[in-house]
Amino acid sequence: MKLELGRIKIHDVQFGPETKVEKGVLYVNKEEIEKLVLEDERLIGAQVELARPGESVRIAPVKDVLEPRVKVSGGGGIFPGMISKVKEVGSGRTHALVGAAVVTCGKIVGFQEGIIDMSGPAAAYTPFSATNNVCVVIEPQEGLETHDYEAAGRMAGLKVASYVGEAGRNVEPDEVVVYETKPLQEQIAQYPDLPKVGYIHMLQSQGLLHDTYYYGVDAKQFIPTFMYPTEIMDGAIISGNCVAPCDKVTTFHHLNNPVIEDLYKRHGKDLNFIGVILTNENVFLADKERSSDMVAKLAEFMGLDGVLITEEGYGNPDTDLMMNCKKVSQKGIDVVLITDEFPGRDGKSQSLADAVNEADALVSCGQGNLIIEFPPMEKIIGTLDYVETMIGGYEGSLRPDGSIEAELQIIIASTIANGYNRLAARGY
Amino acid sequence: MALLITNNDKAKKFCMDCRKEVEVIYLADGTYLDVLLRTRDYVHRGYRLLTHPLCGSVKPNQTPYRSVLLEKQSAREENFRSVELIENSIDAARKFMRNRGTPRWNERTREDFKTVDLSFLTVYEQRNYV
Amino acid sequence: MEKKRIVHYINNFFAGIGGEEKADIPPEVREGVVGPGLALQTALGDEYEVAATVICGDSYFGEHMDEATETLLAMIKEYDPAGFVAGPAFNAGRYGVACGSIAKAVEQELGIPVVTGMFTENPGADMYKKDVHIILTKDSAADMRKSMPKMAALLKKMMSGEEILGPAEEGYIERGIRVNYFAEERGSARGVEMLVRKMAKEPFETEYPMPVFDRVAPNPAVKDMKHAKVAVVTSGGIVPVGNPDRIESSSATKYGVYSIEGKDTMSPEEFMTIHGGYDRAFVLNNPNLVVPLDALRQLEKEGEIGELNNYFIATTGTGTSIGNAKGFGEQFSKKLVADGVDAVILTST
Amino acid sequence: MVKEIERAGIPVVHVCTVVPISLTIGANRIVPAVGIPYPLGDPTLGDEGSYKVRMKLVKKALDALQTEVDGQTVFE
Repeated sequence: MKLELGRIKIHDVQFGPETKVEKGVLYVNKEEIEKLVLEDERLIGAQVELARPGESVRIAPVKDVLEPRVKVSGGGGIFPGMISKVKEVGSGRTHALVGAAVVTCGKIVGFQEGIIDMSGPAAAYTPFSATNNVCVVIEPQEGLETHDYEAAGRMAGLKVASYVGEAGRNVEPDEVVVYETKPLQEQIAQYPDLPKVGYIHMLQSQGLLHDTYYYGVDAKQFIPTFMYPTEIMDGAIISGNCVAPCDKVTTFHHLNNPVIEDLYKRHGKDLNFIGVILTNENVFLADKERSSDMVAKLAEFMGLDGVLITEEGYGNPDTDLMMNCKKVSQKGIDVVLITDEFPGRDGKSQSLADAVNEADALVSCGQGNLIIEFPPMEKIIGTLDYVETMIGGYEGSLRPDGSIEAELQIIIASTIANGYNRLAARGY
Repeated sequence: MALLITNNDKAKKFCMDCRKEVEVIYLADGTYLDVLLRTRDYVHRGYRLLTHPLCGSVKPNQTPYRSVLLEKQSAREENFRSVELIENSIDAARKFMRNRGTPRWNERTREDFKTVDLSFLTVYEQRNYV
Repeated sequence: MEKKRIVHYINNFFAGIGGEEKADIPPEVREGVVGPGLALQTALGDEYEVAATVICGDSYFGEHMDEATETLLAMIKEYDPAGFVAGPAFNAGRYGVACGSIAKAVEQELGIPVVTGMFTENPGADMYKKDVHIILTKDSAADMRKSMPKMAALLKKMMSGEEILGPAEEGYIERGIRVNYFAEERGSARGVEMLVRKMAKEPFETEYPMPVFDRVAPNPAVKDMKHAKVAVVTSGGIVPVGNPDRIESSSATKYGVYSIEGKDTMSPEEFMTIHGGYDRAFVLNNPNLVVPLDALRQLEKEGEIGELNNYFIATTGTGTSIGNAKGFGEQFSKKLVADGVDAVILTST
Repeated sequence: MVKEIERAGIPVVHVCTVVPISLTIGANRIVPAVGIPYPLGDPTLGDEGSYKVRMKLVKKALDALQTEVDGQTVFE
């Protein structure tokens, strides 16, 4: 499977009468976006605002972040099973508006989501302080059931990202990157002397506000499966998870999975990237047992020499992470884990909720319990009403002047556990 | 037979109406930690965990609600893993509580927390757990 | 400019008072430097003054921890110091524990920077590394010349409010505190690099070492049971009727010590169970089911065991945290040792 | 508790109903008890029968204390 990803670099975003890309500037038609969102009768309010890197802007509470992309050729459409019809993606050509993002925000439930600051000390922790953001603030019908509201919010983000992505269809990209993974035997034959490497991608799938979808299927309903790495770049995986801001894998992060990108960078040089094993993070221990058995079986079947494993979340998923690590190691396969840490306020407690001896190679994406302070911002997109009830916030977090003191957890994707950021933790 | 330990009335109702037979211990005034501690009592009595005690990404000092499903087994059967999991979970929960206690939530938010907690259990009806 | 005052803690041995025979001397204070204090003064330089040295015998400190700490704190406070140094203790176990304990107390009570030094295998290192900075030393006093300047340098940095860097840079024993930093490369790139190394059998370093499970090696077997003193400890919640110590039925925060002197059996009129975790009817009827006094007394009479300890120790295991259980164990084990107990039967339900 | 007793230098045998728990908490000499709700004895066998069971377990515990072990050992 071969995908040409055309990267159209965006360095500014502006409102305009027509949604289009011109000389690296993304123009969006505010009214069209708002109309698009309000097609869903579960939502009664939609307001579009823009946020650019360096501005004194705070966005809260954030539900999801997406990169606008469009499928130019090769079959299927972006976000298959959600926006486009279910059809295999990952081949042909896709255009991405790199440097732009769609951010959905507004109240979903009273206790989650997080913050993006476009400037100041907190901006350094989130990748979305560096993107030109089209923010969609949504408002639900009174009394809308929680499941329905989550779904409406999720769909709004996907629709707007697809709509904005269309603007890149006929634009000549600044660069085209080609990614290719062949069917198993051919792929092994291509670099017979290099170690065969796979990526075990654990998807959050515990329940409401903790779900992820693969071609439209709730990840808790599938059993572990094989995926070509390029499928994810066309939106085969989307996020329905909006709890725990710091290590939330947004849809943006699925489209731009850093492990897949970095494995491709060394593909054919010091390793042979065979493909992705998708698995889930379940609540029932028997489901964990079954899924980790199947992960190890697939890894063995694919003849892998080494794997990277990433998780999403803390606590329950740590158990899946450790079970996957143990069982894959027992097949004689080398394992490296990537995760973030929660060692408590003083940094002295155990960082993970589970541990196995086989987990001897672990990359840290930083610890989320660190307290940070962020100054007031001139403009708020969304509302600060929920700061104190977000994960990482607490009573007294929001001060009268609009400044905030909270745990790092409150910032979107600050300790994201797939290695997207440079943040790490070490022992002192 | 499965045993549900919960302080969430929605989870209690789900298990009482469930097609499978579930015994319910409902701690009406219990905290998240109370549910974990009661769970540990039962694990020490030879029960085995069916669900992970820390499920959900809402941290133990955020949500007031917790539900854990267990199953009775003979005392000699291997429940090492359950012992380890519940101990680690209690340690982790206490770590977060030490940071900061659970906020006093309004009614609407408490309802949302209950709905999320319940959503972790609903697959129980659709699958076989042996 | 007035010099910044430092107080230094050393034991009887380093004070030149004497060895093991002087390990029981109570706390005392002397003006200025004593013994290794000279090396400390030299390393600190002219802007600092080792104003006083406090001294205590290692055994005395171990046996009167609270009292000794209080006395020493009062002595130290007199000098209104800007910083405090204990040791270094190298591989001396009791000295290491004393250094860690007093340094922790000084930091907590006086709120001033403290530094101590130890060999990594000193038991004091594990006990106090999370609380205070412990400079890593070699296992003998021959390392004094090298370790004292490191201790002085770290203390000076702390006093001037400079950022304290990692263990490798500063020379202290890793404290197990997780601190954030921005790495050169993103996590996924570091992960791929780590995997490539691991597969090639090249050295790599994990960024988060897994916790080590605490295990204690078994003690040698009892050689002569016929002359051994045997004690019973139980987590089964057996207490005198009425539960005089109010031990909790689960998640216990305390334990009780109860006499069985002159008794041949655990009578249900005298003892009961408060255990929260099991059906109590059988045990309420016959507490010997948890504390097997009747059988042990019989074996004592037959001479199978030398002596049955005249009390048993009880708490409830159900829901009791590992931390609490560890705390109890440490306390009552001291008592058991002091009372000459040779072997313990621990019963749990 | 068992580790702290051992650490204090006193050999200790853990008579317990749930062996995995004993293994988890780090006991070195482990004797499985009869079971919850009656660890040492079996009241269903009457007073005398129960006492015999208890005596047997206590003797097994004493034997365990007199046996050298080099790691966690369950005396079945």
